[in-house]
Amino acid sequence: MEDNVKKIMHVMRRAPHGSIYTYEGLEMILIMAAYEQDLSIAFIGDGVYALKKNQDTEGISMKGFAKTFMALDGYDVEKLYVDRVSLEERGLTEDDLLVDVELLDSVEIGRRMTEQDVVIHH
Amino acid sequence: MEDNVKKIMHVMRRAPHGSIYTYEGLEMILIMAAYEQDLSIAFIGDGVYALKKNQDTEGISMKGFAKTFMALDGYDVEKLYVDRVSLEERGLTEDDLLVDVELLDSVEIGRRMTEQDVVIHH
Amino acid sequence: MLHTINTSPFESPAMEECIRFVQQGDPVLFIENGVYAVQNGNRFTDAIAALQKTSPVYALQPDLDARGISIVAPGVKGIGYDGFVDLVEAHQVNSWL
Amino acid sequence: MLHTINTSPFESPAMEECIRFVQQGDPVLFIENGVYAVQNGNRFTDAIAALQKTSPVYALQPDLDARGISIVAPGVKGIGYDGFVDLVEAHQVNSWL
Amino acid sequence: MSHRFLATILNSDKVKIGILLKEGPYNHQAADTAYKFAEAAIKKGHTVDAVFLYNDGVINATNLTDPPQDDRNIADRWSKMAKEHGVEILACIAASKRRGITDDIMIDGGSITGLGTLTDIAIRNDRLLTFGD
Amino acid sequence: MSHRFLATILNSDKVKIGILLKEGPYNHQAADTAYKFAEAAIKKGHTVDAVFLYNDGVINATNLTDPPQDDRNIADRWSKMAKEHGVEILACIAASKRRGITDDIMIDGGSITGLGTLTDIAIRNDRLLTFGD
Repeated sequence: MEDNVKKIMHVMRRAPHGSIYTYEGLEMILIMAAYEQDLSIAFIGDGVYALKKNQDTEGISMKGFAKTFMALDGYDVEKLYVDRVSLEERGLTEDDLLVDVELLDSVEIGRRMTEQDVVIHH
Repeated sequence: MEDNVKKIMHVMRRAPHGSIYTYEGLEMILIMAAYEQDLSIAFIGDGVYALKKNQDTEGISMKGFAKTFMALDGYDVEKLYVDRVSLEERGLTEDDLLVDVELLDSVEIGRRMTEQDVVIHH
Repeated sequence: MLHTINTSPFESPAMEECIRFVQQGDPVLFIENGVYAVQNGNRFTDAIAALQKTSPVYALQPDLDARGISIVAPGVKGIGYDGFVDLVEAHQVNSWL
Repeated sequence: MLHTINTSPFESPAMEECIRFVQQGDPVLFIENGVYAVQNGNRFTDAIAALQKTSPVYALQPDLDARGISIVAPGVKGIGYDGFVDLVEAHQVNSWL
Repeated sequence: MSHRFLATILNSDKVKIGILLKEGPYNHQAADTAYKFAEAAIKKGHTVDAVFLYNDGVINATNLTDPPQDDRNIADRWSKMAKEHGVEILACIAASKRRGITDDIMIDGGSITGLGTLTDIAIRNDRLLTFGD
Repeated sequence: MSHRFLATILNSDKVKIGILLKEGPYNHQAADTAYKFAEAAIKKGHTVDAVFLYNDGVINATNLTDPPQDDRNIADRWSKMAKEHGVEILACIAASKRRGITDDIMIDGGSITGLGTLTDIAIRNDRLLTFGD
């Protein structure tokens, strides 16, 4: 019985750096990862920009955090879903992304959303 | 010489109640009105909703402020411009608005914007 | 799963995105500035009609009242905070901030 | 008059609205998340080209760098904070928040 | 176990709810909607276990706000809800440090804690609702 | 008058700038962009007269923030700019009351004032720039 294992999906919906939501969302995910829940992350809309390669935040004097997404694997957070439409609409492909993700159609992401106990948008 | 009279335009761009920007914008306008500057207010995008008739905020336990727009006249703030496209796109007409406004095309509002010394979006 | 939308469809893509992901039968509740989506006769009226073919659509009545929206798109049901609670009792929640 | 846009065109109508009101010859500067508008090859590339027929278009280079945008739409000029200051020296400012 | 069984009988249709609040008071309606929802849930006999404040939401927890007399007092409302209904009002420590929320200015009934607590809240409740912008 | 004439000769292409900042620190980039802009303007010899904090912008003025060591300290930056370059850092009193910003927790070099001061800033400067979300 996995009584205390909950399915928790984090949904990244905002572009990085313009606001803190993605970064503080990532901080939340890193803590939750220690609790051995069934975590997943979906990147939808401008949320896909969080995974863009070659982000260099030095000029805006902010800490970059794109590389932290690469460390998620080490925390056993391996379910990263990217919404295909959001990516294409932004003129990006999987090659533009820092990490390996599952590129999924909205129907499939929607199906996985419905299975969750908790969904948190950032 | 009107050395110290500046043309200041306030631009209302957000729907009321979901955030405080319109309300605090209005507070700013009321103070500025006392300084005898050349003030105007443009309502663009969701900003036009601020002027909608029959707003009753009792159920959300917030102070309503729609009627304060009706008082602007008494502060000699008489230049209220509403963007025609924004109003029509929202299925509204002048009859839906609390106060008398000038319904203008974007080109004309743009022209008046360009004449300003200061433009503040709320 | 209950989906809530709290931003104006004129100012945010949240409604559009939510509609792409919502599963058949899942209820959708508009709150805060989200209720502008269901004001009858604006350019989202067709989208709301299409959504209702597969999902029941609700709007928070106190938020409608606060914004002076008296006529909602056909089929949309106004509910109070207690109705919101009933939906949450029946469903997990997905808030499209 | 210098117009600045600081929100992503995918998430906000600010750019679309600004373009409707901007007067011929007035410069437009994209900053913060606004710079996503000028990433080459996305669905706003045509709109940026059309805008440039009447207005010079700039993007804040540090914001482009921060977001990993290396190729901007043709004709868009990347500038630093000092270039931003120069534009402000030359123009009144209209920030489309 | 028997307590749980009893609770099941008496509250068969009741749920335990956690709330995640991501925006500060007054600036966005989120704090108002979260409060009105929590109030209605409690009135219907559901349990509101905790309100976890994150992002700018931590600003709900300062006792220094002083809104106009004729306006609602958001901080006081949370404080009262904590005391009268046992709702935990919890501000994330990392988010609080960024916004200048400290123990010294914490509302009665509120406290500062870590994100681990939010995880516990997500695990132990039937629902986790998010309010924000 | 002669002083003004001299200033005109020496700074013929220089402008006096007021800044209106409408969002809090860290949560939105506005506070960063405003700062970087002000820094660049000062370096070029322009005058940054004042930064007026409005809406959630007033949260820039609390001295209680404690960001991570490896991150920028937004409150300190404003404080230093006030002291080193005479930039007035002003928080609107009505907006401050709603967010719990008081004289007791005000950063060095910052102060609380009314919207009339913003009007003065708009009148006495060549430019008023707004940063927000």
